[in-house]
Amino acid sequence: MSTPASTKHTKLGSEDSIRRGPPVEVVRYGPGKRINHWVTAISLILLLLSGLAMFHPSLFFLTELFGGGQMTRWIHPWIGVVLFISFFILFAQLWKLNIPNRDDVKWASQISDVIGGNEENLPELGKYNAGQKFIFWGMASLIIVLIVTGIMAWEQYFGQLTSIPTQRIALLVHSLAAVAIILIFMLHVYAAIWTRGTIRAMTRGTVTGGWAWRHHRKWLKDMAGRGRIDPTK
Amino acid sequence: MTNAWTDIKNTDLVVVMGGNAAEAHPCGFKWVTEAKAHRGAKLIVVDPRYTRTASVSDFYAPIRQGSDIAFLNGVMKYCIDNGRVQWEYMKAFTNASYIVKDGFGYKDGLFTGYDEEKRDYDRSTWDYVIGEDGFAVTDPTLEHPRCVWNLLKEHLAPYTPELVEQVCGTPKDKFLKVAEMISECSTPTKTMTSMYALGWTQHSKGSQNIRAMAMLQLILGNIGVRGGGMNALRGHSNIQGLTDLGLMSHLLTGYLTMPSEKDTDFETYMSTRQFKPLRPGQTSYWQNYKKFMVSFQKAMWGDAATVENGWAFNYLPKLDVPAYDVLRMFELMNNGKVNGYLCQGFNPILAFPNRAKITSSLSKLKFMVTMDPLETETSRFWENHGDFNDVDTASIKTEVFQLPTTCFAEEDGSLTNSGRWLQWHWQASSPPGEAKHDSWIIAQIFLRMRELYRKEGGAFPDPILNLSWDYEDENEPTAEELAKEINGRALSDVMDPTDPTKVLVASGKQVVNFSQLKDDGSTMCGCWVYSGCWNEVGNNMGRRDNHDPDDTGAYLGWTFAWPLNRRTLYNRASADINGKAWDPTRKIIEWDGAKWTGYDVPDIAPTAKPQDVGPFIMNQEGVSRLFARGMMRDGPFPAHMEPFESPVENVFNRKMRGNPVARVFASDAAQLGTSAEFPYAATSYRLTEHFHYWTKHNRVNSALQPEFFVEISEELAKEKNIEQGGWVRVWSKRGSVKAKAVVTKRIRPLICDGKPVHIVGIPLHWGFTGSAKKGFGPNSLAAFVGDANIETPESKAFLVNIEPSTAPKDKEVNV
Amino acid sequence: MANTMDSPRTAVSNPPVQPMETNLTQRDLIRRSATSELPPPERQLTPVAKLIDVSKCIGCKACQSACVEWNDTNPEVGENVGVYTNPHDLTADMFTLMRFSEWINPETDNLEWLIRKDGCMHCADPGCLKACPSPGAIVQYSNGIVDFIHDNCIGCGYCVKGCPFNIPRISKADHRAYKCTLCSDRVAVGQGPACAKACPTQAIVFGTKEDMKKHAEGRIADLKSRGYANAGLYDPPGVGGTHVMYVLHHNDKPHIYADLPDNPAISAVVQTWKGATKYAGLAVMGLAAAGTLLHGLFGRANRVSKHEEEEAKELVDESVEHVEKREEDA
Amino acid sequence: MNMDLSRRSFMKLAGAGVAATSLCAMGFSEAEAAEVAHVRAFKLATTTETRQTCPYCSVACGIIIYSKGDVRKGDHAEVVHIEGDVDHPTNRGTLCPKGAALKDFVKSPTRLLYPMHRKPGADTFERMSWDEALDRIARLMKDDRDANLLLKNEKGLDVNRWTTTGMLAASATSNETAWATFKFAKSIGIVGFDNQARV
Repeated sequence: MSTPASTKHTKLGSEDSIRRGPPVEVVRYGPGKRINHWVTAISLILLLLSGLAMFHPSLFFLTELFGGGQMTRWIHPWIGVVLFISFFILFAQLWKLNIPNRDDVKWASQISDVIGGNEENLPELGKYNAGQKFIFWGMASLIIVLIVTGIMAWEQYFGQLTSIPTQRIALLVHSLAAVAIILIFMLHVYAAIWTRGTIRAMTRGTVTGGWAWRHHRKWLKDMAGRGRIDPTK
Repeated sequence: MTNAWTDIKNTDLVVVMGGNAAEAHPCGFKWVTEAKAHRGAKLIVVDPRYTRTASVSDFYAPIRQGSDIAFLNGVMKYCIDNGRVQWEYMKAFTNASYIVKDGFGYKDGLFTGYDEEKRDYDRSTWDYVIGEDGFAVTDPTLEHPRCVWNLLKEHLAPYTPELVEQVCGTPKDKFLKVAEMISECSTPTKTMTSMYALGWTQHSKGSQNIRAMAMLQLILGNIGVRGGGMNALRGHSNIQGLTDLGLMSHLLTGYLTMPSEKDTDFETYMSTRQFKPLRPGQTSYWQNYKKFMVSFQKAMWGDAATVENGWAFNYLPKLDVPAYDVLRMFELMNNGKVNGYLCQGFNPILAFPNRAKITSSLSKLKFMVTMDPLETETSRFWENHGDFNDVDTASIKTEVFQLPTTCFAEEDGSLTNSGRWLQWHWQASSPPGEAKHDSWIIAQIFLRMRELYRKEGGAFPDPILNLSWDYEDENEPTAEELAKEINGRALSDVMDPTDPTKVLVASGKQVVNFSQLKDDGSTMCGCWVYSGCWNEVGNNMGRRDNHDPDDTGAYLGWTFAWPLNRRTLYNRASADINGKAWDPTRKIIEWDGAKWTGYDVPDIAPTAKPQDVGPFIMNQEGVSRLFARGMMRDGPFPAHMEPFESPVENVFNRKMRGNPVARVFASDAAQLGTSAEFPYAATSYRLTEHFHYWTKHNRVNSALQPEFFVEISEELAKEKNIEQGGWVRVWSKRGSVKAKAVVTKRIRPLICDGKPVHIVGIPLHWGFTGSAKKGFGPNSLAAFVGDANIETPESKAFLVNIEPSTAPKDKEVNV
Repeated sequence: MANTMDSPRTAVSNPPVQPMETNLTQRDLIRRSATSELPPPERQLTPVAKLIDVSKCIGCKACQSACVEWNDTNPEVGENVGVYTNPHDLTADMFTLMRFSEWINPETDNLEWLIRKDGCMHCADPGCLKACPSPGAIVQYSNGIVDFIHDNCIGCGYCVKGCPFNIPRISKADHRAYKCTLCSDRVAVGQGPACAKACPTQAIVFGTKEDMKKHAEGRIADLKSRGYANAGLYDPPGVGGTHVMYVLHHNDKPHIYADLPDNPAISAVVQTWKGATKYAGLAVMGLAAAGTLLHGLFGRANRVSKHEEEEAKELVDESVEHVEKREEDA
Repeated sequence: MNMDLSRRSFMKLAGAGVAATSLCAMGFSEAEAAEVAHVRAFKLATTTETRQTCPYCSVACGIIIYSKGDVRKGDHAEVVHIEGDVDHPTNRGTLCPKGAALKDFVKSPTRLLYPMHRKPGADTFERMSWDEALDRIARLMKDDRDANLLLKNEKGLDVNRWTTTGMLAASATSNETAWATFKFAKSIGIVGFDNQARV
C-alpha cells in the first residue's frame, strides 16, 4: 500500500512532519521561518507605506507614520535593506520547494477550478501550488529590481554613483516594480485569507490534516509515506 | 587718470595694454562696456595672455612682456607715415615745432652722452635752442631738420611692422590691424582712451612705456578730450592720495619735492623750482611754487616757520641721493645699515621682489613695527611655515610689534580714487578688540617721542618739538581736523590783491582753494593740490549730488576732485586753438569770447585767451612734450629696451642689457639669470577674485580662487609633460616656488627674434596666512631692479624655469 | 544721443531698511509641488526675468560672491584643479557658478573664452517641481520665480532628477534641496537679485520678462554688427521658456557654453514616472484591492470539510499501522 | 556730515525704467499684508545704513554698509551686510567679487585684536598692552635717531637725515591719516619713506 508513495517523491521542508493527534496536525513552518517571514512582511508593509507616501501626493500624509517627510525619506531605504536581507534568508531555504513542475502547469490551466474552489478536479499537489510559487518568484525578482534601482536613487549615499538620466530610469522602474510587488502582496495576503486555515501556518506553524489533504495531498502522503509522523503527539 | 571712470563711456576706442581692467577694475571697466554698447566703441587688448578683458574685446593681439615701447613706437610710426595725425592739435598743443640743440642724437640703442661707468647720461644736449629773448626757438612750419617733429620721425624710422614682429612676437597682420584701428582716432571726432596699470609701470623702463602711449595720444589729439586721455588704473584705494600727499622718499605734498644737498638754503631750493615760461605769455603754473611751499612749511611748523629761518627749511631732511626708495632701503637693510622699520598696512615680503633678500633684510633689523587690520606675512616673517616660509626662527633677532588697526568700515575719512575724486566716507561699525585708528597710533608714537625729547633732549629735537599738533585731543586728531589742515586756512587776514583794503580771507578762516595761498606766511596749507576740499562751504568731499547735465559723465556735484574740482585734466585741449570744441557732441569747455565755460572747471585761467595761452599750464612751454628734454634719465624719446632678464637680446644693441641707466646694486646684478639657464619669460599679475594679499583672509574670495597656480600654454605643458592641475616647481636665479598648473589655450608661445618664447603667468595673491590654501607669490622669483626714473621694481618681466613637481610641505605652527 | 544711454540697471534705489511686508505670498502661487487642487491666484504678477548677456560677461564672479553674501551660504575653500571654475560645481552653498570654456572658433580660428553663469533657469515648466513628491516644497509664483520652501523639503533628491539643467543640490548638512531663489526675498520688496545688482558690466540684468526680451534684441543687434551672425536669445521653449535667459554670441550651438542643453525639456522618463505611472499605478492597486475585497465578500471561501479531515486521519493511521506491522514482522 | 541717502537716482536714464517696472511687477505699489510668507524675511529691515567707499582698488566704488547699531548714536555697531551704492556715479550699485564680499573682510577670522610682541629669537607672539608697546617703540626709535641722525654732511651743511629707520605708509588709509603720518615721518627726519605707489 505504501509503495506508490515511496516511489514518486515530492520535496519536503526540513521541519515538515505530521502529528498524529488527534486531531491530525501537520507542521508546515518552524519558528525560524516564521520569524523570518514576519520580519520580511513587516518590512514590506512599512516600505509600501513609506514608498506610497513619496509616490503619490494623496498618500503623502502617510509620512506622519514615520515622523514626517525627512524621516520617511531617511528610513525607507534602510527598511529596504532589512527586507532584502531577511527575504533572501527565506529564499535560500525555500527556493528548491518552489521549482515548478508538471502538476503546476495542469493546476494553472485549471485556474477556474482553483478560484471556484473545486479542488477535487485538480491534481494532487506538493508543498506549494503554482500560485504560491508565482508569488515566491515574483517577490524574489521584484525585490532584486527594487533594491538595485533603490540604491541608484538613494541620494544621500549614492547620488553621484550613476548619471542623472540613469537615476531617472531607476526611479521609473522602481515605482513600476513597487506597484507590481504591491499587487503580488495583495494576492498573497488575500489567498491566505480566502483559503481558510492557511494563516495558522505562519502563526502556530501547523495546519490541520484536512487542510493538507485538501490543498497539498501529495505533500501529506509523502510525509506519511516517509514516516514523518510523530505518533506520541 | 587724466579723465574720470565715468568719462570712459564717451570713447570710441579703448586700448587696454599694460593692464587688465576687466580683471583688476571690473566696476571701472563697466564704462568700457557702456561705450561698446551705446557708442559702438571697440576694445583692443594687447597682452601676453588672453585675459578676462580680452574675452570681451573686439580685437586681441599678443605681445611679449617688456616690449611695449617697440609696439607703441611702431604704431606712432604707422600713424605718421599714413598721415593719421590730428595736425592742428599736434602743432598747437605739443612741442613738435621746438628746435633741439645740435649734438643730441640716438645710436645703437643709446642717446648722446652715455657714461657706462656712471650708468648715466650727460643730458646737456637734450634741450631746446634758446633764443636771445630767453625763449625756446620754434619752427611752426615743422620744416627745420632739428625740430622735435623731424627728430621724432627719425627716431621712429626703425620701428617697422617687421621689427615689431621680431621684437614683440606680435604677428605682423595683427599689429597692423591694431595700428589701423588706433590711427582712425586721429580725427577730431574720434577719440581713443588708454587704460593701463602695473603692466606698464613694473618695468625698468616703466615711465617710458607710459610716455610712448602719451605721445601717441598727443599725436592723435586725444589728451584733454572726453573719452580720451591717459588713464592709469591705480591699484589701491588711496594710492593716488598718498602720492598726492607726498608719502614718498623724494616728495613733499602736492608734488613739491624734497630738498637735496644741492639746496643749501630756502632761496637756492626755490631757484630751481619756480619755473619761468619758455614761451611768451605762458602760465607755467609752478611760478606759484613758493606760495605752496611756504604754506606747507607753515602747516608743518606753524609759528616756528618764519621768514628769518627760511620757513624752517632746515627742519626738512636733505637727500644725498635721488630717493631712499624701497629698493635702496632694503639694500641698506640687507647690508645691516637699517635698525628700525615701520610697516603701516604694507606687506613687503609679498610685495617686493626677491623675497629671500627681503626676508634676510628684515632679519637684520633691531625692531619692526607693523600696523594692520589683518595678519600679514611680514609681521610673521620670522615664523617657520615649512616650504612656505622656511626660516630659522631662533636665529632671527628682530623684535616685532604687531599693532591692530581699524579698517575702512570703522573710520571716517576720504580716499582719492584714480580719477582724483576725494570721496569722504563715514564710520559704520565699531572696531574689534583693541584695534585702533592709524592716526591714533601715529599720534601716540609721536607724542611719546616728543615727550622723551622734551625730557631728555637729543639729536636735533626742533622739528619734533615744533611740529604743529594743535588738535582738540592731541591723542587722536580727528579726520575733520586733519582734512581742514590739508585744505589750509589764513593765519592772519589775507587782503584782496586787487583791492588791498578788502579782506579776502579773515584770519582763522579756511581758504577757498589754493588760489588764495600766500608766500608771506599769512596762510597755511597741508597739500595745495587738495586745497578746496574742506573750505568755509564745508566738507566738499562729502557731497553726493549725482546730477550730470547732458550726461557728460562729469558729476561736478559728486564729492571733490583735485585740482579745484576739475574732472578732466588739460580740458582746455578739448577745444581748438580758437576755443571751439574739436567735437561739438563732446564739448567740455569752450571760449565764449570773454571766458571759458562748459561742463567742467577750466584747466586754465578762465579769462586766458585761447590763442595766447597754451593748455599745458604746468609746463614752462605751455604745450605738451613729445620731446622730454632732460627730464627723464633714460631719454627724451622712448626707445626700445629689453628687460634685465629677457629671453632675447636687444636688437638695437645686442650687448646692452635692460635699461642702460637703471640702478642695479652689485649683489643684485650677480643674481640676474640668463635665458640659457632660465628659458621662460615670466610675468606677474592679479586675478579678479582677489585683492593683493587681503582677500585670502576672507572665506568667500578664498572659495572663488582657493589656491596658488601658474598659467602655461598647452605647448609648454606638452614639452615639459606638465599636467592640468598638477604640481609644478617654478624657479629663478633668486628663488623657487611650487604651484598648481593651469594649462590654457589663453597663453601661446611667441616667436621673438627668430626663436619661440614661452610665457609663464604667475598671479600674486597667496601667502601663509588667511583662509585660502597656503601658497607663494611671484615676488619670490622677480628681480631686484627698478625703473630708471622712479625705481618701481621690474616685476612684470623676468626669467624662470619650470618642471613637474610635488606638493609643498607645510609645518604646523603653535599658535 | 546714443552715449547718454545707459544699460538697464537692476536697482534704481538702494534697498529699504524699514520693515516691509513681503509681496510674494501663497496667494501668488500658480504651481505647488505635489498639490493638485491649488486655488487660482488672486492677481497675476508681471512675469520677471534675469537676462545674462554672456557676451558682456567678464567672468569676475561678482555674482557668485554677492550670492553667497546675500544668501549667507558657506562655500568651502577647495583646491585648484587647473581651471578657473571654482568651486568645481554648483553646491548647496553655491547657487550660481561661472563656467569657463576655452573654445577655438573653427570659422575664425580665434580663441573665444566663453564664460557662462550657471544656475537655476526658473523654467515656466519646472522639472524639479514636477518631480517633487513633497507638497509645497517647491512653488512657482505668478511672476515666474520657482522657489524651494525648505521647511517642506524631505531631501529625496527627486528635484535633482527632474531638472533638465542639473541645478538643485542636496545639502549634506540638513538634507534639503538648495538652488537659486532668484532672490525671492529681494524681489518681494522690489529689489532685483543680488547677482544682477552686483554685476559690474551689467551682463546680468533683471526686470520684466518683456523688457528683458526687448533689451536682448538690442544686444543681439550689436553682436550681429560685430560679426556674430548667430547671436541670439536663449529662452528654451522645451521648458515653456525660462525666467533666466541668456544672450549667446553663438545661439546656434548652446552646448559650447559648458554643455548648456541645446533643447532642454523635462525628460520623457520623468514625465512617465510622474504622469502615467503615478495615476495608473494607483488605479491598478485600487482595483486589485477592490477586486479581492468583493471576491472576499461575495465569493465562497475555500474551506476544509469534515470529510477531508477524516481522510487525512485515515491516511495517517494507515501509515502508522503499516509501520508498526513491519516492526512486528522483524 | 552728508549722510543724505537720497533715493534719487538715475530714473531719467533709459533702462532705469526696466527696474522701475520690475517694482510694480511685484505688485509692489499695493502693499497688502501677506498671510503666510513663503520667502525669507528681508534681512536689511531695521538696519542702519552708512555711506562708504570700497577700500580695495582705485575705482572707489560707492557702498552702503548695513549695520546693527548706529555708531553715530554711540551704539556698538556690527556690520550685517554690504552692498553697492546705487546712487554712486561710477559703480551704480555694482560691485566686483571682492567688493561684494567686503563684509567677510571686516569680519575676517584673522582680524587683529590686540597688540602683539615678538621677542628676539622667540617663536611666538605674546600679547602686550598698548602703553607698553607704544612706550617701547618710542624709546627704540628715539635711541636710534639720537644715535644715527646725520646732522651735517661732509661739507658741513645741515642735512638732518635719518636713514637707519624707515617707514612704509599704507595706500589704503585715508588722506587724513596719511597727512598725520606724513607730518610724523618727515618731521622726525625719516627719508626711507614710501608707499605702494613705489611698487
